[in-house]
Amino acid sequence: MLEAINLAAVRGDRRLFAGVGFSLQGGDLLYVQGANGSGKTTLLRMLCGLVIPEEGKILWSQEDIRSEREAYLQSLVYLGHLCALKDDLTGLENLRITEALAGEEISEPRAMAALQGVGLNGYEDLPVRVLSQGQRRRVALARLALTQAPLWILDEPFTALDKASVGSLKTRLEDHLEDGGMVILTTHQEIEIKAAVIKQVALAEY
Amino acid sequence: MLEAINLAAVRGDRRLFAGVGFSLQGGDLLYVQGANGSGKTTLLRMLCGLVIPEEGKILWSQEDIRSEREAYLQSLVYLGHLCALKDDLTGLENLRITEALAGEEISEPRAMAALQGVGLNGYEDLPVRVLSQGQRRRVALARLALTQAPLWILDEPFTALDKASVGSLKTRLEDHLEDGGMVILTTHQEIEIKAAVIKQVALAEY
Amino acid sequence: MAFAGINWFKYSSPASFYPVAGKMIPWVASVAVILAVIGLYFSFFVAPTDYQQGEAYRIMFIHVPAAWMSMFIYVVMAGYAAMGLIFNTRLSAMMASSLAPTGALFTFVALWTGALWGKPMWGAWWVWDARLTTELILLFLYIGFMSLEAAIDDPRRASRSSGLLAIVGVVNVPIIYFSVKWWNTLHQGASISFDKAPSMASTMLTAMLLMTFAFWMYTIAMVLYRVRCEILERERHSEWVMALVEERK
Amino acid sequence: MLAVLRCVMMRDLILAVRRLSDVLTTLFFFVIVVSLFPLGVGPEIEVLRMIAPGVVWVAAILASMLALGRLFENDYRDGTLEQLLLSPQPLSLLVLGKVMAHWAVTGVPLVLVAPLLGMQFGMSAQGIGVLLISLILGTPAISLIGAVGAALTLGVRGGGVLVSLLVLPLYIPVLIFGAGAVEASVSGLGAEAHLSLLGAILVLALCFAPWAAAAALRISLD
Amino acid sequence: MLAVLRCVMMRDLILAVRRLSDVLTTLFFFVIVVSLFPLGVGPEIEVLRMIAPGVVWVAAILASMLALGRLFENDYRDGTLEQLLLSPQPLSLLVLGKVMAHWAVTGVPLVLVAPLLGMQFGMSAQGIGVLLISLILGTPAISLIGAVGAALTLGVRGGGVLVSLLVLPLYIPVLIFGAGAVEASVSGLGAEAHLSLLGAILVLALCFAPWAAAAALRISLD
Ligand code: HEM
Ligand SMILES: Nc1ncnc2c1ncn2[C@@H]1O[C@H](COP(=O)(O)OP(=O)(O)OP(=O)(O)O)[C@@H](O)[C@H]1O
Ligand SMILES: Nc1ncnc2c1ncn2[C@@H]1O[C@H](COP(=O)(O)OP(=O)(O)OP(=O)(O)O)[C@@H](O)[C@H]1O
Ligand SMILES: [Mg+2]
Ligand SMILES: [Mg+2]
Repeated sequence: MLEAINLAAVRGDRRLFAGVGFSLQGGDLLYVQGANGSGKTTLLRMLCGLVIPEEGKILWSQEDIRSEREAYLQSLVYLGHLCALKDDLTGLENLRITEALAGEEISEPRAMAALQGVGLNGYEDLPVRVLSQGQRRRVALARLALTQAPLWILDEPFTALDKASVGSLKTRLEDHLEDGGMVILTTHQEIEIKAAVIKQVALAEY
Repeated sequence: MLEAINLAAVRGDRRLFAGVGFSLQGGDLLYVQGANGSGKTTLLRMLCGLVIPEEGKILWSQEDIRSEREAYLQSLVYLGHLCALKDDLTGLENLRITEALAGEEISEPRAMAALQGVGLNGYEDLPVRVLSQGQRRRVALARLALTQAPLWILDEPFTALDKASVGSLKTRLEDHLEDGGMVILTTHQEIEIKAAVIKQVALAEY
Repeated sequence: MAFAGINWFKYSSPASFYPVAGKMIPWVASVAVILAVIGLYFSFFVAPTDYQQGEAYRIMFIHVPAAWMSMFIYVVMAGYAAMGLIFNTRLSAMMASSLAPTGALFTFVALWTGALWGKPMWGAWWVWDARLTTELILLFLYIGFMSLEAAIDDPRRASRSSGLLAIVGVVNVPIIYFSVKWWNTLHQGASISFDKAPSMASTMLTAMLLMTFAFWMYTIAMVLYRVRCEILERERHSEWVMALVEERK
Repeated sequence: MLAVLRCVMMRDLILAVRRLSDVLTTLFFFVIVVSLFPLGVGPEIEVLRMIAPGVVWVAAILASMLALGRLFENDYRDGTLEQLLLSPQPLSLLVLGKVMAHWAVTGVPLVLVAPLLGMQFGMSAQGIGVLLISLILGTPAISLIGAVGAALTLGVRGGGVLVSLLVLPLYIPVLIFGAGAVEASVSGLGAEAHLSLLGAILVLALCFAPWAAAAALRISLD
Repeated sequence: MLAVLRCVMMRDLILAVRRLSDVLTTLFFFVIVVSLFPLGVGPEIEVLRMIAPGVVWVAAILASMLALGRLFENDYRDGTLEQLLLSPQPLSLLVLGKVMAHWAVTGVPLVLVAPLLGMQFGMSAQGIGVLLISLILGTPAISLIGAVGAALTLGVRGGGVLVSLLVLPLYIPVLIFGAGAVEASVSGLGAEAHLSLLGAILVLALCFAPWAAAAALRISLD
């Protein structure tokens, strides 16, 4: 489904990586590995179409993602280093608005259920500003329970989560993979996720 | 040296914890444990004197930290969830200014060496804005190589670090503990740090 | 609190203050009404007509006590705020925030009656005279205090921040009071002072003092009422409030 | 399609309400800048009437420009802009929604307050009417043009000055036709010509600005 | 002690230079607001001269108020303010350093530009001199008082308007004595009385404002 061919990235004067390629089918898990600053975030943002590759191209069902942008984005969820939450809105509002912008109108009870699914019962109506670091992350992660998109691109999703949440996120990822979804992941923690096919891309210090 | 007696914290309508107490001597490591939102960050900020306890008090060498504020702050380093870096300044400038404000003027070569110590050779003169998440964290952590303070209070210091950096931070903490320093730590990752005395404070869901 | 012996802070605990305040309100309120009735009678029927200003001067019996109260309440409020900041007592902060609306009301009344009075006396509703300006600033300080408190979600931070503002604003009060002395302005100088004999008729003085006491009692009654609401609001999760609610049901 | 436009608008409107300050600051500013003039000029109604259109228009442009910084900046910092770019909807539509919300919270209050200010300057009812129409046509154009500048300079050091430099020249035609329309109507000439030019600018801006701003955002987030 | 003061100032000055835009925006604003008046009023030098002190002073206060939002907000967001609070130096000293830097980048340019604007209004050399002195005494007081308001409203919903609400009343005396001094000198009365009052306000503010702002910061970060 997703195919990356000979990707290269340049930042400032530095060439971060080159010749990166892989292909991903339903049920596949891809680990992007590398030290800090090796370009993992850059690669993931490239796969989302946010960064334009210096070389190479990215195909989704055989089509270049830049020509079939809207269809591609429909099947994609990206969670980056930042939580992408509005401090002044409550968790509930944040979740519903994010989903609406991603093209899915979520009813309030469903959004509530998703927040409770990440263990935020009782915090749904607090402005995100007052939540703890891990709670903020969990609001962002609640999207994963609502989305229909097959391709999840997650940049260090386990950051700031406590053990219970790490466990439940892990299960969610495994369920998604079992259902034929795809996951692209970076993480510096050792967390073992079961999947039919596990692939790796290692970004070396260039 | 550091003694906390019967601390309690209230946020909004919620009582986060109560009756928290411990005492710490040179060489001791204290783990603060608890799920997301259980009040770890609040406790650490309280120990720094940023949050005023609802009940209880905190003593440093038998003196209340609020009456002996300046002496206490002199012997303290706190690193929080935020990196406390100015995006527009370079790593070098950030480090030198932070240290100067903490009361120590650092010469440029020393600061350089500290940055290189956390593996940022070649990135010293880039504005922090363009650094990767882990590199930013490392700029913040470079302080630990420069400070004389015996008490380190670290809120999830391992976040965003790659394995090599986690290892070297771990060694740094162990060295500090061996030299008679104190470390207070929260982390959701399983990282074993050797210390003469390891204490734990567990914050339960109240 | 489980301390043995005398507990000086007993009545600074909201739980014990709440019922005491409840018992006091009707008494204080009745005294306020009685004093106001007598005071108004003195002001409008007993006090002699002024030989310079005619009948218009009678507005003084509202204006001056209101102006006094506006300043006095501010100082008391700042005092409570300071106590709340220093001793971290919950009740002081609640007292400060209950005083603010009444203080603002009296400030407004002083400004309004002053303006009404200014038209016949100076020929203008308003001049940028030192006392008038500083009194206006006082009104803004009250409003700022209330808005700041309302804007902050966390009640602890709300009362601390607004308390600090109240303390900062206290510099304004002596300026209001002494402005007529320091600057040569349109506004009347002090007619009552402690070091020399009152310069006005004793019935006038009686009327003014009666009105002042009436305002005072009104303030106390209002503040007790408001502080009770405040206590319930802020302590709604505490056991004694829950017990109280159960009892009422 | 329209649902997503509504959603972006609602989002930004809710945020504006939560931070009412920003909205009021703009309005406050507009009113103060305009009100300073009668204070300064003194109460000669003839002079006031003469300068009114120019003053109101300049103040309106300044006030909108002040608010421009907030259009994308906050979303950029907290990562929500990135997510907006990943929405499967056309980005220019989303930008349009944001600009419309921005106009609703900065432009509309100006438009609503302008008649009062006009009266303060002794303008005739007709003059006020034309002022209103010119502002209704002109302020959205200002927001649209400003969006392009704001998007271009996102996260660039020294962004603010650059925006002003880029955007101010583009504002000049709006200012000329806007103030011109009112002046023409006050002095008895018809305002139609000016107003239709203003309308043309608005239509042009509506067609191109969201698209250009969207492209600029993509570049800024690369 | 002084080293740390210098350090905070240097830091904020470097940051201001890196984001020159913000500095220029304030100045730009001041100049535009002031310059609008002669355009509006027309070239009658008598009228201009009369309104000049008030106009310049109001514009200066508005411009400084605009810049207040940035005094602590950015440091608050990126966590550096927290670290500042953990410095073993007296916090009021650090606040003073920040305020001085803020004044250097917002107040000083206004002071430098003011004579030019004064000339534009046909003020006499003596009047301009007094204007300059009054601004030199007044603008730091404005920055100091503003710091307290900014610290109190840090991270509060609707912060912007609240700052104006809290701070404007306290600005009134500065405005009255500042504009008063220039007017007195222009009309031949001595400006000394006004200037010394302005000086007194500055001294008061210097003594109390850093301390109050420091206390407010501690509360806001609790
Ligand atoms: C809006 C306009 C006015 C304001 C804001 C105002 C404010 C005040 C204030 C704050 C006080 C109490 C100060 C003190 O205790 O010394 C006061 C007292 C007084 N005011 Fe006014 N005033 C205004 C107008 C007037 C006018 C027009 C008059 C009469 C000509 C007047 C006559 C007095 C008198 C006689 C006192 C009592 C002074 C004393 O006995 O100490 N006021 N006013
Ligand atoms: N203008 C620039 N000049 C030089 N290097 C730059 C510039 N902009 C970005 N970089 C470098 O590009 C890299 C970006 O890395 P990226 O954020 O993708 O890393 P990452 O693998 O996600 O790291 P982390 O594990 O820390 O999140 C960093 O090494 C950064 O220093
Ligand atoms: N105004 C408020 N009303 C209710 N709850 C609040 C309010 N402000 C903060 N809280 C709660 O206080 C807690 C603060 O927790 P804190 O940040 O100390 O957690 P933590 O243990 O550090 O969590 P994490 O592991 O996620 O970093 C959170 O649960 C937050 O939801
Ligand atoms: Mg990364
Ligand atoms: Mg935390």
